[in-house]
Amino acid sequence: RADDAAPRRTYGLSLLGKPKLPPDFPYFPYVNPDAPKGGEVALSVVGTFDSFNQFIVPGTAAADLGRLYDTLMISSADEASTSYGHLAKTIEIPADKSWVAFELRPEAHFNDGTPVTAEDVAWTFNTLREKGRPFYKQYYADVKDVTVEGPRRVVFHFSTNTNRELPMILGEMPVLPKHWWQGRDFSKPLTEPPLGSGPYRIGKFEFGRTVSYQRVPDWWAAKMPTGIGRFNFDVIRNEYFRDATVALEAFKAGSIDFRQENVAKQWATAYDFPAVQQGFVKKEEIKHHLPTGMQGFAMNTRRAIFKDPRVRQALTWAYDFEWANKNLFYSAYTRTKSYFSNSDLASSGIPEGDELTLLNKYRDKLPPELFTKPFELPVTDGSGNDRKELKVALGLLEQAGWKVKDLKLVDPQGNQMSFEIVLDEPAFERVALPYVQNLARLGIDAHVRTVDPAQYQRLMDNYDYDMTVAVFGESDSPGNEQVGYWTCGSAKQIGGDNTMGVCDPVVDALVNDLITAPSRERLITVAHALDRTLLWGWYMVPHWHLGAVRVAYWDRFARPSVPIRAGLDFNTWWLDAKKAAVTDPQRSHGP
Amino acid sequence: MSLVEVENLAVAFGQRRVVDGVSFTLDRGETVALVGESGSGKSLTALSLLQLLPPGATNPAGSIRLDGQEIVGASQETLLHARGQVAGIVFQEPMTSLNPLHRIGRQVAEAISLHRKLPKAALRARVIEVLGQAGFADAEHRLDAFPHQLSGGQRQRVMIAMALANDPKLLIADEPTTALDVTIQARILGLLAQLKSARGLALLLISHDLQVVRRYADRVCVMKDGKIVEAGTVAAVFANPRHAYTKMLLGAVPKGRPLPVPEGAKTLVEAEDVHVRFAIRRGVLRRTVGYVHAVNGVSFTLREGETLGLVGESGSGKSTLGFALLRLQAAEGRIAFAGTDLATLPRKELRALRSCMQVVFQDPYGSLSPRLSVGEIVAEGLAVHEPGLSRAERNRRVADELEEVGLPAEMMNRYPHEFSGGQRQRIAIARAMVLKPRFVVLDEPTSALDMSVQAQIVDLLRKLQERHRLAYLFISHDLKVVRALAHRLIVLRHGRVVEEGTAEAIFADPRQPYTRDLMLAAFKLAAPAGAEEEEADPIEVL
Amino acid sequence: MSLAAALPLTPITRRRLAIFRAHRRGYVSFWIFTVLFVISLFAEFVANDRPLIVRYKDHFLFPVLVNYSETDFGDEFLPTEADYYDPDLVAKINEYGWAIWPPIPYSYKTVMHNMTQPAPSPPSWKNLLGTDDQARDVLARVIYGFRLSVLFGFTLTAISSIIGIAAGAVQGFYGGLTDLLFQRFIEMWSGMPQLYLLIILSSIITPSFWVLLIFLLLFSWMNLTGVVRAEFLRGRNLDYVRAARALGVSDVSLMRRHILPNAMVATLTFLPFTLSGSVTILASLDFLGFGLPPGSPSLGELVSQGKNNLQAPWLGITAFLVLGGVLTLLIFVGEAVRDAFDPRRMPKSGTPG
Amino acid sequence: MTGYLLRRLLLVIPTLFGIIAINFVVVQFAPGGPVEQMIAELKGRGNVAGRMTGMGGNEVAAPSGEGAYRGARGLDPRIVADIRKMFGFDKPPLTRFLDMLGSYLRFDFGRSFFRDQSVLSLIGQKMPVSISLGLWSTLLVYLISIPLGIAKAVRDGSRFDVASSAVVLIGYAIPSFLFAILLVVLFAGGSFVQWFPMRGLTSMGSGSWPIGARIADYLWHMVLPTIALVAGGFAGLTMLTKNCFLEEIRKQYVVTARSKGASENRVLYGHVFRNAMLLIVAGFPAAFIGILFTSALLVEIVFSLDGLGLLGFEAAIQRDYPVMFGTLYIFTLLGLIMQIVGDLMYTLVDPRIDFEARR
Ligand SMILES: Nc1ncnc2c1ncn2[C@@H]1O[C@H](COP(=O)(O)OP(=O)(O)OP(=O)(O)O)[C@@H](O)[C@H]1O
Ligand SMILES: Nc1ncnc2c1ncn2[C@@H]1O[C@H](COP(=O)(O)OP(=O)(O)OP(=O)(O)O)[C@@H](O)[C@H]1O
Ligand SMILES: [Mg+2]
Ligand SMILES: [Mg+2]
Repeated sequence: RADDAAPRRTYGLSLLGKPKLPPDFPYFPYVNPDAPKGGEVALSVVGTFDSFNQFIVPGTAAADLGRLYDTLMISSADEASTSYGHLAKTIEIPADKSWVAFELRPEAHFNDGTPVTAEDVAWTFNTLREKGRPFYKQYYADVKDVTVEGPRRVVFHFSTNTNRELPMILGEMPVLPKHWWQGRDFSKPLTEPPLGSGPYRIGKFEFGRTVSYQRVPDWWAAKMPTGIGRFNFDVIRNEYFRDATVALEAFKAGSIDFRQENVAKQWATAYDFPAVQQGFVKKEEIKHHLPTGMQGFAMNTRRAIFKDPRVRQALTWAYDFEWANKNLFYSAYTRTKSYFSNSDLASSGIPEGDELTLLNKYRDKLPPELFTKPFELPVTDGSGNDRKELKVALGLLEQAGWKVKDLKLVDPQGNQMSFEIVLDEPAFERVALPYVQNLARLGIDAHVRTVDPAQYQRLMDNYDYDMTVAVFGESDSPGNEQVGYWTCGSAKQIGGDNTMGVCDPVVDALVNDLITAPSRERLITVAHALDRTLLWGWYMVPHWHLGAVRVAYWDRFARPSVPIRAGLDFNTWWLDAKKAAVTDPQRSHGP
Repeated sequence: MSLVEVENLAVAFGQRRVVDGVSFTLDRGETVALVGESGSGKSLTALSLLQLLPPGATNPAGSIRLDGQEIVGASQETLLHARGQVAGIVFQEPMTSLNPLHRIGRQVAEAISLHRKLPKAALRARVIEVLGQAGFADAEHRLDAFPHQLSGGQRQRVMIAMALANDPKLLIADEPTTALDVTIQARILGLLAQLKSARGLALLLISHDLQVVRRYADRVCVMKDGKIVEAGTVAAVFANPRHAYTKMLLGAVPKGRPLPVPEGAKTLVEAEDVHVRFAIRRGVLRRTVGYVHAVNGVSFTLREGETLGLVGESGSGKSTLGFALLRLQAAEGRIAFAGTDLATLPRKELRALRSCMQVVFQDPYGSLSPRLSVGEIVAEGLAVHEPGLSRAERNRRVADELEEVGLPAEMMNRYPHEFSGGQRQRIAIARAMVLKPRFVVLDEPTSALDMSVQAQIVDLLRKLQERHRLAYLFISHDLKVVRALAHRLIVLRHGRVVEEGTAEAIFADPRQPYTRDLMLAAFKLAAPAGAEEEEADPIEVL
Repeated sequence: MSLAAALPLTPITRRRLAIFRAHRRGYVSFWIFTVLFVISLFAEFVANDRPLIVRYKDHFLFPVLVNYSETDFGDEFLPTEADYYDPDLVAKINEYGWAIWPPIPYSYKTVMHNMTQPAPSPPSWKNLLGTDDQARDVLARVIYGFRLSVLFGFTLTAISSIIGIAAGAVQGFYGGLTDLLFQRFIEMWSGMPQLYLLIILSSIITPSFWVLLIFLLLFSWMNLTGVVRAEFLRGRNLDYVRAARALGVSDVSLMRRHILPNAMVATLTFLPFTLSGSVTILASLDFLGFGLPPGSPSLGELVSQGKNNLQAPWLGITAFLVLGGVLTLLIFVGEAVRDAFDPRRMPKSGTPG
Repeated sequence: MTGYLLRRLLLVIPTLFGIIAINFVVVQFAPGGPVEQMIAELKGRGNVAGRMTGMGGNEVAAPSGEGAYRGARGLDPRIVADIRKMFGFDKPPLTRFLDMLGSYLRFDFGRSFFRDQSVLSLIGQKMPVSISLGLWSTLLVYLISIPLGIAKAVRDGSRFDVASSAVVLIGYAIPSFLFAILLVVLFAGGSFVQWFPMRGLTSMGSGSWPIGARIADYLWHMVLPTIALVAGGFAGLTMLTKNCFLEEIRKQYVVTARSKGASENRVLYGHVFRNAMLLIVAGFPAAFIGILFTSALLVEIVFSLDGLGLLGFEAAIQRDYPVMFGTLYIFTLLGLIMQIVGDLMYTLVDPRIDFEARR
């Protein structure tokens, strides 16, 4: 990192240090620069659409409208938290990080030929903030204002200098043509194809049913490093279905080319139709290296019964992941053992080195085992008979003052331990109910309740639940969101993200260290420490994650052979005419 | 070859044969009368001719040849041809036999159009013609009426019109004139006689009115317990009955005169200027376009132990008046029972009072709940008004009452539809009488009864009157029965009282021409020698 | 049913019974249904994960009826309720005695251990109807679900029919202002946002059997009122009603004894449908997440599992067969009942007539 | 009668008001409103149709791509306030209610919270689907069930009766969504034959086809959804028809009709029909409304048809109040009017029926 006072000009940004690619990279290393252009692919979307304006609340926007626009920067599919200038030729950040300036490429033009200007950028930013979804207001909250300093130079001034991601967040912003929107109302759903500068424009469409993205032949960035080898299909057609099962049927029938699957049961059972057996449909699990964060049963520590970490640990012990994985998930998943799973931010073993030094500061406030034992979750034999684990759990509960009386687990006052697991979708019932059975063996009276989204939100906002399934998404560069996730402040804020109500001075301090970490190394160290502290707090009964994307597709495509971090970037695929000639006759056409 | 040849016919319900070994023939232009005891199987024999037996009934034996065709077990086609085309039939209970939801014009028209295609106008003309023949004076205005808007006699005439509409070769008429006043009865029988001679219409006439039989039939078959016990020409049988039952039947006539009303009997029922109007509605919105003034300013009083005979032509408002008296029909005017004004009486008290005033409906079939057994039906009033009775006691009372009207007590467990017309009528009487009321409206209570039973019922009524000082409002076309029971008479026409007085006086010397015609027709059964043209029904158009 | 002959029945009742019996299909259906229902009433003894009787160290234990602690069988076990499904415990029992198990050794909530295949697993000797997607035995769930659903359905149908018929009868019989106002009330009542009420309700209390029953009762009674009202509007004009009125019969028994029996067509027709409908209502509530608490053995849940697991057709087929079977049996029974009360039916006396 | 009708029509107004008011009040108490829904959606949790469409099956959180969680924080109260304002929730409930009533009087039903379309135009858009489904299925159900029911009544207890009972009951017992999906799998999916289209009302681009082809195309699209919708509909009506006929068929007037020489069919259709049909015919308007507006939800989802069923369901779950109340208003109004029509039909079918009070 440059520490000199002069603003740093660069072609790319990385939150992890330096971008891997040199300034003059010819194209992304994970693309095939000679990929043939052409062909049509059909994808399925479950849902509907009635608008082409994805930036506002009203209307249901079509999926993948991002293809219509270019952003100031493009993030690399193979590097974490790294973006390269796309519309922006250079990015400029001063040492005090109080602003960012983008210098636009002169070649960049909208698909009607008008150049992309700084005006457009500023207009887009202001419009999104004023008329866009409330999300943008929040997202761009730390930007004080934007100034246009020339036809191609635009500067965003920040109101804080602790928000490290801000330049990248801004870099992700699509740039809309101000001139086209003049005379159109941005706050209304759009029913005509909008103008963009991106690789695709909207072709044929019918609301609620289908929309085709047509490749722009003279896309300005077609020969740019960020454009070469990508966006190879002439037409990408999104077909809309209301029902997921029917969408799958459409895929089987061959009217859809490609789909991702996210249910293990489906993956294991639904893809053995004749075309798969004959090899016309390929079924692949492509490994990825994206952080998978943490998902699990979150215990609301605002509730008296969950105050004691030993109780929380006992409840963790009562969950039989191995049985569930084997019997419910076709052994598809990996147990999550870190809040930063599937990334180098995940802690392991026992604290050492810098991390130990850091943690030593809080030694008296942390459980002693944290320093001596690696964090482990129970591993059962998957048979479903886990008396061993349950006995451990019972031991912990007894330490915490609970005891078994009349076959029930009671506190000293004689009240049975009893709580509710609130779910917002029935899919988790099959996970929660066997857990409830296990809890019953401990004499605990737990029950499951599934509610609708709005009601769930209400419960979440008011922290009115005992246990629920929570998901904490993580990126490679954790930042301010951590404040919302785990700090005392957020625990009290109505409508916050601190589901478990974590309120621990150590965590608070570590979070603070994390977001102000001066370097990647430091960040990793702090993240390990934070991870460990959270894990040893037993706030959640961790679930599982999947380090791969599951895709199935009709065998008519080719893709670069280099494995990438994201696992899959469909934009780099192309149509393999030879394979298509074999496969296509096997499919039916057009639903 | 005769038109109808019935041989050894049997009708059975399951194993029980109710008609057994009946044989007779009927030639073209001939009238055969079927007479006999109520419940002897006359109706079932008649129904067998067209294979219209109720479900559950079969013809386990015998053969019926109609116009040369075997009917028992015949194909659907043969039957369709036979019904309506070869033979028309008038059912015993016309009030329940019409389709309640079709206008009468349509029902008659259908009888024709099923067998002949006629242009619309011609069809309409023909319908009006047959209805006119059947005694509807203003047939044109009544085409649009629904059955429930007609009086009992009017409905019976619709039935007759329907049966005759298609000029059948054979008419099966099951008590065709029971609800008709004597003048119209005479007219219709005259018409039949005329058709008989003009077209050779054959007539199977079932009737309990021996006078009618004697006058119109050529031959007669006497039935008892499902068998024909005697058959022969009318002259022979009537002159020289051989079977004991026939003798008894011929001898049975409602005899005697009403007992004098005791001195100082209290007034029980008072009616003062009673009016009943029915709205005539038209169109989808059913707007009221006029009124039928069914009862128009009738007043009378009735004392305990007295019988008031109510006579008058069919459709003159008799039944309606009867309903109005019991507050079963909204009416204007004062109606008092034992001094209490019924119109203002609260519902609850009225209900209590009902045990004292009873009614026997003109249409007994329609007035019996189809899903209750006869025992339940008769016991119902007891359950309401004498809740203290034990079940056994109640059963005994019901059984006794049934015996009184001539029905065996074990019939208690049957449903109403399992009876003959006359039996049903007696059930209706039993239902009313079991309550020991003080006032009874009897609307044609003997219309379906054979002479012997009729006499029995008349005796019963008189006995009850004597014993309990009952007051009767007796509605009937059968003036002989009226004479046997009524102390005083009211003659109704178009809803108005045209004559009123003691029965003796009126029978002896009717003053109004209308009454005189009635008497004449009743006691001489003269042919309608140019009987005066009927006036239009009393329709006031708003 | 020779018992019937012994009872002091009126001849009419005896006649009705005879007709009912003569309706072979209905009569057989009636018995099948009754037997199934009675079996399901004793579901705990038919399908359970606890033995009926255990002989252990010279003691008799009755786990179906009594909750024993695992430590009763040895100190190495947990002090909480015994899990007889646990192989160690079973081994221990077998070592020191014996156990008699119900024919289906799983309860509706027993989660299968040691499955050879992930859930939902297809029918096998171990699980005759396979397992559902939560690794529970489908047959056991069907038995319990049948009981729950039938009880729920019967109660709901019975009560809502009574209320609905009464309401429709009053409207149709009295007509006029009564009808006018009552109808408006029904319109408003049925215009209540049921889904929201349910959401509100479920945010206050956890929906349970009784809560849902009462809630559904509040609205389901209206299904019948319309038709009953129509039949009463017609029936009140009939002659025999007038005749009964002339007898001084009270309004209530006029409605009950005279009009109602003749106005029962629609009601009798709809009863089986209402009943099986209430099972599916439970299913759709489950869909929305407002049904019985998750885990309850409702047939409704089986239906939704069938939909969510098309790859496991035994779920959908079982649900369909059970629902269809119940419906068919009830409809046949209904036909026999209708025949029995049809005055025009003759009891077939021995030989055919 | 006219007076009665007038009274009925006038009573529609307070009834409608009552229903709207009750709904408005109840909705105030519902936990979670459009604001929560919006927030849930912002947090990626708002997929309302998920439960119905089988999309709710995500058992593992998707890996976070770049950016999704970057800087995500609990929603700023200011933003929540903005959302409230956007939906008009900054005003007190009474004001909102009065505003709503005011605009309803002007037949202005407002705009959807989430779609920025007027409620009327939304309903208008969904109409073709609902009318299509409702019309065809109602027609089919009535045209098949009634003759079938009559035939069953005539042959009561015969083998035909039992077999046809079994068939309609099977149709009824198959859960409709399962059946719909089965149809797709069998007749439009990848595993068996593909005779029918799997979604939509018409083919893409059929707008430019000749009219004959368009009609054929439309009918071709209607086949599966109609079958799916109709399969369960036969049982009730068939049984009702059968039982109503059985009830009537032994009455005396039937014998009269037979005695005239009317053929069996004529007796059944010309005489018994009208007597037996009181319930069936009179129930028709309500049944049609029912099929139109409620029961098609799952079939709409499976066949990707955008109809009123889906609209209503989504609006309710999404707490899209303007759509909810707008549709409620319109449908209730229609329902109330249909009720009057139904009552009128009673008197048309059976002239003995009136609505006067009985003493
Ligand atoms: N549906 C039925 N079920 C059982 N028995 C019946 C049925 N219909 C009639 N009966 C019996 O059959 C016998 C003959 O009945 P039918 O109607 O022929 O008598 P009827 O001679 O016409 O008498 P009436 O002069 O009273 O009309 C009666 O005893 C009656 O009780
Ligand atoms: N509901 C009604 N609507 C219209 N008109 C009716 C209605 N009921 C009866 N009427 C008419 O009122 C008149 C009187 O009928 P009512 O039944 O009292 O006659 P009746 O004297 O008993 O005749 P019958 O001797 O034929 O039984 C008839 O003209 C009839 O058509
Ligand atoms: Mg007779
Ligand atoms: Mg009369």
